[in-house]
Amino acid sequence: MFSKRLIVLATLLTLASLLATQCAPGPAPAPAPTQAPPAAEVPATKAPEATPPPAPVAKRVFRATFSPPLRADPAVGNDYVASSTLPNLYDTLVFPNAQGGVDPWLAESWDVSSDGLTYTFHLRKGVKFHDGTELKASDVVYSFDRLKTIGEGYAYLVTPGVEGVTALDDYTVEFKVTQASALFLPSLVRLYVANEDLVRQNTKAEGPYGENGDYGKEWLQTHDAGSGPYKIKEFPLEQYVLMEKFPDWWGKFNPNAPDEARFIITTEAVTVRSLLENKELEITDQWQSLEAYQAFEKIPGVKVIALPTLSSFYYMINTKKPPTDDVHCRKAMAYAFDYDTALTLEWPGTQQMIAPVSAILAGVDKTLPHYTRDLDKAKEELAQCKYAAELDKYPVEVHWVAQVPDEEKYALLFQANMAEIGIKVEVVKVPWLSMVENTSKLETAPHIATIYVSSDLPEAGLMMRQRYHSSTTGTWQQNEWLQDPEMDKAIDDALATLDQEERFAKYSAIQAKLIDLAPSVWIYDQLEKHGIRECVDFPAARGETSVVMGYYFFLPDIGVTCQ
Amino acid sequence: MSTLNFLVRRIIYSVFVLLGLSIVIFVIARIMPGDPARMAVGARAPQWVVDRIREQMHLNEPLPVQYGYWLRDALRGDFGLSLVTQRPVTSDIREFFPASLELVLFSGFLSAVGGIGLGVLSARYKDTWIDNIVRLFSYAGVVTPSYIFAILFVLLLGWALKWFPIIGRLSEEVTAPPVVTGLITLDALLAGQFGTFLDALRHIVLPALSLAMGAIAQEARITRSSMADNLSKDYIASARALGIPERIVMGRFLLKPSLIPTVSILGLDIAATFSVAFLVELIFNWPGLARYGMQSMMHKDLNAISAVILILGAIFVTVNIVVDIIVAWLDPRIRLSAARSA
Amino acid sequence: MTVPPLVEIKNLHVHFSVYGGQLKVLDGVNFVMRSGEKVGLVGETGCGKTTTMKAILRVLPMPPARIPQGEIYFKGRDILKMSEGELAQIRGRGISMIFQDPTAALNPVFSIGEQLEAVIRYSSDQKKPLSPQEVHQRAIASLQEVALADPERLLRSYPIQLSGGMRQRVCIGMALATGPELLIADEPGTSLDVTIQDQILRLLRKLVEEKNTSIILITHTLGIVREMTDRVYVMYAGNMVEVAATKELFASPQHPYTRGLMDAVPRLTGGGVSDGIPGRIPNYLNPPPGCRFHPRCPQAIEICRREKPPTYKLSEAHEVACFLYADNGKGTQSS
Amino acid sequence: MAEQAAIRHELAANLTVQQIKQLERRSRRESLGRAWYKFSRNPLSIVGVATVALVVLLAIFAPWVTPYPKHAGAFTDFAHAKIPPSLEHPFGTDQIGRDVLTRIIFGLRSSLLMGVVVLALVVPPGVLLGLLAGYYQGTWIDTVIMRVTDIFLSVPPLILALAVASVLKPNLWNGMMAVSLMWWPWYTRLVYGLGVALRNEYFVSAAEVTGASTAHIIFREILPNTISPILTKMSLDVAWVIIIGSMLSFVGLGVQPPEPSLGTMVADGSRYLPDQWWIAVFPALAIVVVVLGFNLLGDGVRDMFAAEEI
Repeated sequence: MFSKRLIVLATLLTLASLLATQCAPGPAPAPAPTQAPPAAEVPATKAPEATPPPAPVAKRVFRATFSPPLRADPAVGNDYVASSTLPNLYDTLVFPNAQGGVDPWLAESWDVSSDGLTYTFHLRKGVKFHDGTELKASDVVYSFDRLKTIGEGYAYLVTPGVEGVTALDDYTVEFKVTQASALFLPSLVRLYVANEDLVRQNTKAEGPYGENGDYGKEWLQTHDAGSGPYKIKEFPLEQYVLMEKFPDWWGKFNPNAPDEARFIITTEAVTVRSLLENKELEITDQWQSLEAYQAFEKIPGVKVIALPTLSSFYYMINTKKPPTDDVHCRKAMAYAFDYDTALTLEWPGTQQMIAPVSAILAGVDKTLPHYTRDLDKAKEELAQCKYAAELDKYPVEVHWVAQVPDEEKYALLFQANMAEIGIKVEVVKVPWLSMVENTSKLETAPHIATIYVSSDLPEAGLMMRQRYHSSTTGTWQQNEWLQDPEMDKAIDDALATLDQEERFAKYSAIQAKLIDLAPSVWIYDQLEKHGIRECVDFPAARGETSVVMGYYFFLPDIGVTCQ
Repeated sequence: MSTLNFLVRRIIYSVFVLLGLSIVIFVIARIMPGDPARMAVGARAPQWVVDRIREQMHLNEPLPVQYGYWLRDALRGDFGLSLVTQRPVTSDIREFFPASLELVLFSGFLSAVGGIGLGVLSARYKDTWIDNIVRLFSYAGVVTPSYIFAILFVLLLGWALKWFPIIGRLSEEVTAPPVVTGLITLDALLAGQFGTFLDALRHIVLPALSLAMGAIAQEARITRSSMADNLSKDYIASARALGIPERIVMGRFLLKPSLIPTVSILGLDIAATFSVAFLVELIFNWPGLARYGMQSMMHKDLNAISAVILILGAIFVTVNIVVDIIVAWLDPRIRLSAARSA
Repeated sequence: MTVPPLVEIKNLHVHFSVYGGQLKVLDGVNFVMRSGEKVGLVGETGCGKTTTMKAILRVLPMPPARIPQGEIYFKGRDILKMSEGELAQIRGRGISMIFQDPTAALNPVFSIGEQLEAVIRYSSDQKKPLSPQEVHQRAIASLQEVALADPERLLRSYPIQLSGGMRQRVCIGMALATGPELLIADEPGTSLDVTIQDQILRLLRKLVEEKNTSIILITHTLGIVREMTDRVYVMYAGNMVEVAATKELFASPQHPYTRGLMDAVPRLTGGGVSDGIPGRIPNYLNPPPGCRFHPRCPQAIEICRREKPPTYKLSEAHEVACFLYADNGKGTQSS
Repeated sequence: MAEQAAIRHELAANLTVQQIKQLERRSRRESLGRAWYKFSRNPLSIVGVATVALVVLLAIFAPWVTPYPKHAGAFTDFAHAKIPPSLEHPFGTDQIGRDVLTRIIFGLRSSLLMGVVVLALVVPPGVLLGLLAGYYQGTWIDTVIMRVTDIFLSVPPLILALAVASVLKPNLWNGMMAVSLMWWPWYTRLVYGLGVALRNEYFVSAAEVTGASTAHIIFREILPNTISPILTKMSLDVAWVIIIGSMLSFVGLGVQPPEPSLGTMVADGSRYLPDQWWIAVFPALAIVVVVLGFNLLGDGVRDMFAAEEI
């Protein structure tokens, strides 16, 4: 009796949910913004392009998938999804342009002292935070202090070398740096200006930051305190962030700019594909398999775009561990690797690296020679390697990152290629955090770590420092353990040169030296692929957007004309 | 009175078990390499921040004292900051727990209804084709890991047939109901939004079913065999012999005693579901505690790991107590003998 | 037109399917009784008494049990061919049964009240259902009838809270609460100690006589049979081996098995280790051919090993299935 | 109690230890024979045995029975990647051109290894602790062992195993260690329960009275009588361990590539769903079949030791 009742109940529930399925609202968003009528009342509109619904003014929605987790605190987030979200929520002093430089933004103009050590920014007046209060110079100071104290996110890029930040008046802020650097100004694109009062109101007294308590960290995790073109409407952690247009933004919106943007935090292959097919997604993430993108291309109304990135795929060779401490062994590897086959495993249009850093960075000398597959030369180099006679005693360990399954293909290709010249390679799959841990100590650092590294700014010198300067040994950004004082000096010197031409010439010299040292096998410059609906106007696809990570998703410039 | 006594003793004992568990967790967390203070504030925080947090975490004291502080904080619901989300672990858990709870409760509901329903069906039509189909299904359910079901459902019911949504807890055009319990289905009902309730229900079906399949199969097997066992008991023959109609015999006098083992196992299954859920939550993008725990494990986020394990332990122990109570309620033998011995 | 007997069993076979094969537990049982009769059924434990009685009520667990052959008539209608609905008319109000072990016969997870009231509710006329109050009143009355004090409290109790004697009384009360025409009492009180058993039997006897209920009394205890019954069936290994009026049987038992039983008075304990009959009940998987008693029979002759003995009528009321009487009586071969 | 003690003494006086032992041994041998009979009567158990035997044989002889043994290791053949099932590749090839069938058969090795090693690590200490606690019931030994057991049992084993596996270096052996660390309490509890009951059996009392050593009583008297439930649990647990192992490798905490593991194959292959379905579907099926085999076997073992029903 008891069970029969339960069964009846269950049947009813099942029927109810099936009923709901039948009448589920289609992809066309319901006109009412909130408190949508019960799902059952909305007529089925599964194929809107066949029978366009008489929807009056459809809300423009832009939905994208991203890889988790999203940390939206401007002093915490620094990965791809955070970098894509934060510029939409917060304004910065300067804004990166498509030419690799920066444009005025919150700062309408700035003065640089003749020694290059003092920058004075003149702020735009009347900029409103999302709560309606005005953005002042003190907010810039507070945001900088906050970033520096918390030390996460882009702090490593923005705060080193800055001696002090002061608000001269409500609309003037002064930065003092310890050393002239070509990188200081562009790095300010990562200083997101937050509303001091609002953050203070939402700061918990208890926390590690002394009188600043938790510095508003908990609150900022799911709220924004910015003045940017979009503001957070809903943010259920680990699911999605829903942003809506901030109509009082001072800047200019594309007339078709989305009213709402939803960044969905998942990269599950079937989910992404099914969302795209159901027209519930405007653009996919960049982490799908090659096969998935091929499948996306076949969906009507969807195309795949491949965009340049500041990221390249490196085989970082440990120069302190036998047998790869011998430059000839390293060169042998660089000559033996089959770059052409490797490129066939990637999206068409992907290019081999022709320099030690990505070819799209400003200041890269594209005229220098680069390594190509040449087995004779490889064998020649190998013969000169002091371990040539006893290679079996020195198996080379290649560690690839478990979270990026495609890396396995290259690792296995590398293994096969090296076998051809007699180098024994062992392939090891390593979770990302173990990779970070292993590369932090010379004893645990593998012979080769296969890692994608992205430059923070489109400047060759910055990437050279990130990759080959002694200051980054012991981080995952450099498994080479180059530790070459001359190299360090050359890089520092180049970066301190404010004159562009002079600076680029110095880059070229460093580049040549690196090619000669062969501390890495330079595989390819990464393209990021996205499946995108054709009704989305994506300026990045036309090369009109800065390549700095995240700015492809700067929403005010994106146009959505989807039904 | 003495039933209460039994309950109190049971709870006190459980508290001791949890205390023991907390020691195990604390030891694991502290013997791991790495500086907990540095971990709490991130790799690039200035040294003065690290020193301050070290002071706050009492890391300069001897281990037993540290444990004392840690336990005190844990009891007050303070597990420190999460490495991954940079928020207090407690806030994270408050955020993710309801989603898991909703999923597990729903899956428990499906297991109970489905498992008992199929078990009764199978026992009622023992050795007919219905029975055989149910038994076949039970085997399939027991031997297939939940993540395989999840992938299967996503592909078949979500992607190919498009019957159910496969991502998240609500459709995007549906506004979440005001948070009361954190269980969206319940909140929607409380707010009187029936449409939202149905939408939330449609979202929870596939993940809950993936989780429940194993339990349904298990429950069906146990119900079937315990009904089959009891069917040959004298009290059933007696009830029949004294003229009680068949439907009453089956639905009442056979079912109740037969459900006792099912309920015990069901309770354990539900408690265990919290931990098995991580892959399913991953696949369905379900923002639950298990996925959070998994993520913190991948990032060696010890504060979060400790909290999640302790909470799962507490749930496990609590569910066990609840199961004991339900079984005692179903079975006067246990109730009465426990009362007598207490 | 003669009145049909109350119960008549013809050539009943019951088999149990087990892993090893078929247990041939009943092997052509014949039995007949008239309305108002008090019949005893004796035999060792495991000889098929309970199985026969359960078969009458169709409460054998099937499977593993099955009835390949045989007929059971209650007032002229074949029970084995009845629909569930017809059967429901018979059970309870027509025939009710007191099970051997009161502990096993009471559902452990329901209170006495829940069980007793269900019995009363469903054995009353379904067209005029009793109100819950009436059901409750009758339940109390049934308990009072079996001399149980404080019936209100008892109704709320669970079987585990009662003593063995109380459970037995509850079972009797329950079986009589339906007002049956025929009561089958399977070894009432066997599990209790002797004095309580005595009280129970007295009670049963009193109630049966008051209500003039027909009864089949299964028992080991020959003393009880002598006191309470008019006629006795003796059963061995799935066959009725002898039947006679009680007095006659006790005065002159004919079948060697019956004689053995008499020698083993006063009590036959389970397992059949008695002075009178060496050996045990045979294995039902492969029962001995011919007369199933022959391996233990002190007087077995050649034919006993080969053929199953028919029933020989010694007098009007005295029949015996044994080749020793092939010459004395007119054998009515049973199929 | 006093009554029991009296019976024990009486028994011990009437039967010599040798006689008791003989009786016991004979009954054990008889019950084994009957057990096998019962086991073999259920066709599903036979299917289970056959499956398990087949799987074990395939795993052992993997290098000889697989069509492309080279594909089990590091091997790439991008020209033949993602070929759908065909005569040449019955289960197709994966994203880097390796034969899926070959990798499944090799993947059985680590699954089985996991099952066997975990049980080998878990059963002896678990059983020993259970025996000790059961023998010394009521003493501090019992208290300590069983309280610790309860603590471990208060958390679902999977979550602790994951936690331990995640802080260790991810590989097959650490995965096995982690699972083992969490599994022994189940055996301790099982054996403890049996031991408490057996402690009062006549043959234990008999041995005690005749002055047998503690070790003798624990290992020669109590242990043999706990074997059947232990065996039953073991054969069902193999299936569980294999599932948990597949979950560990699904999230990258188990077997490391290029060595094939069924869980990893499902996890990696699911990225190619639904178009290259064979890469994930066949390994998933393999898991199901292996687990089913052990379950059927386990059920058979349980039936074998179960009391005869009539």
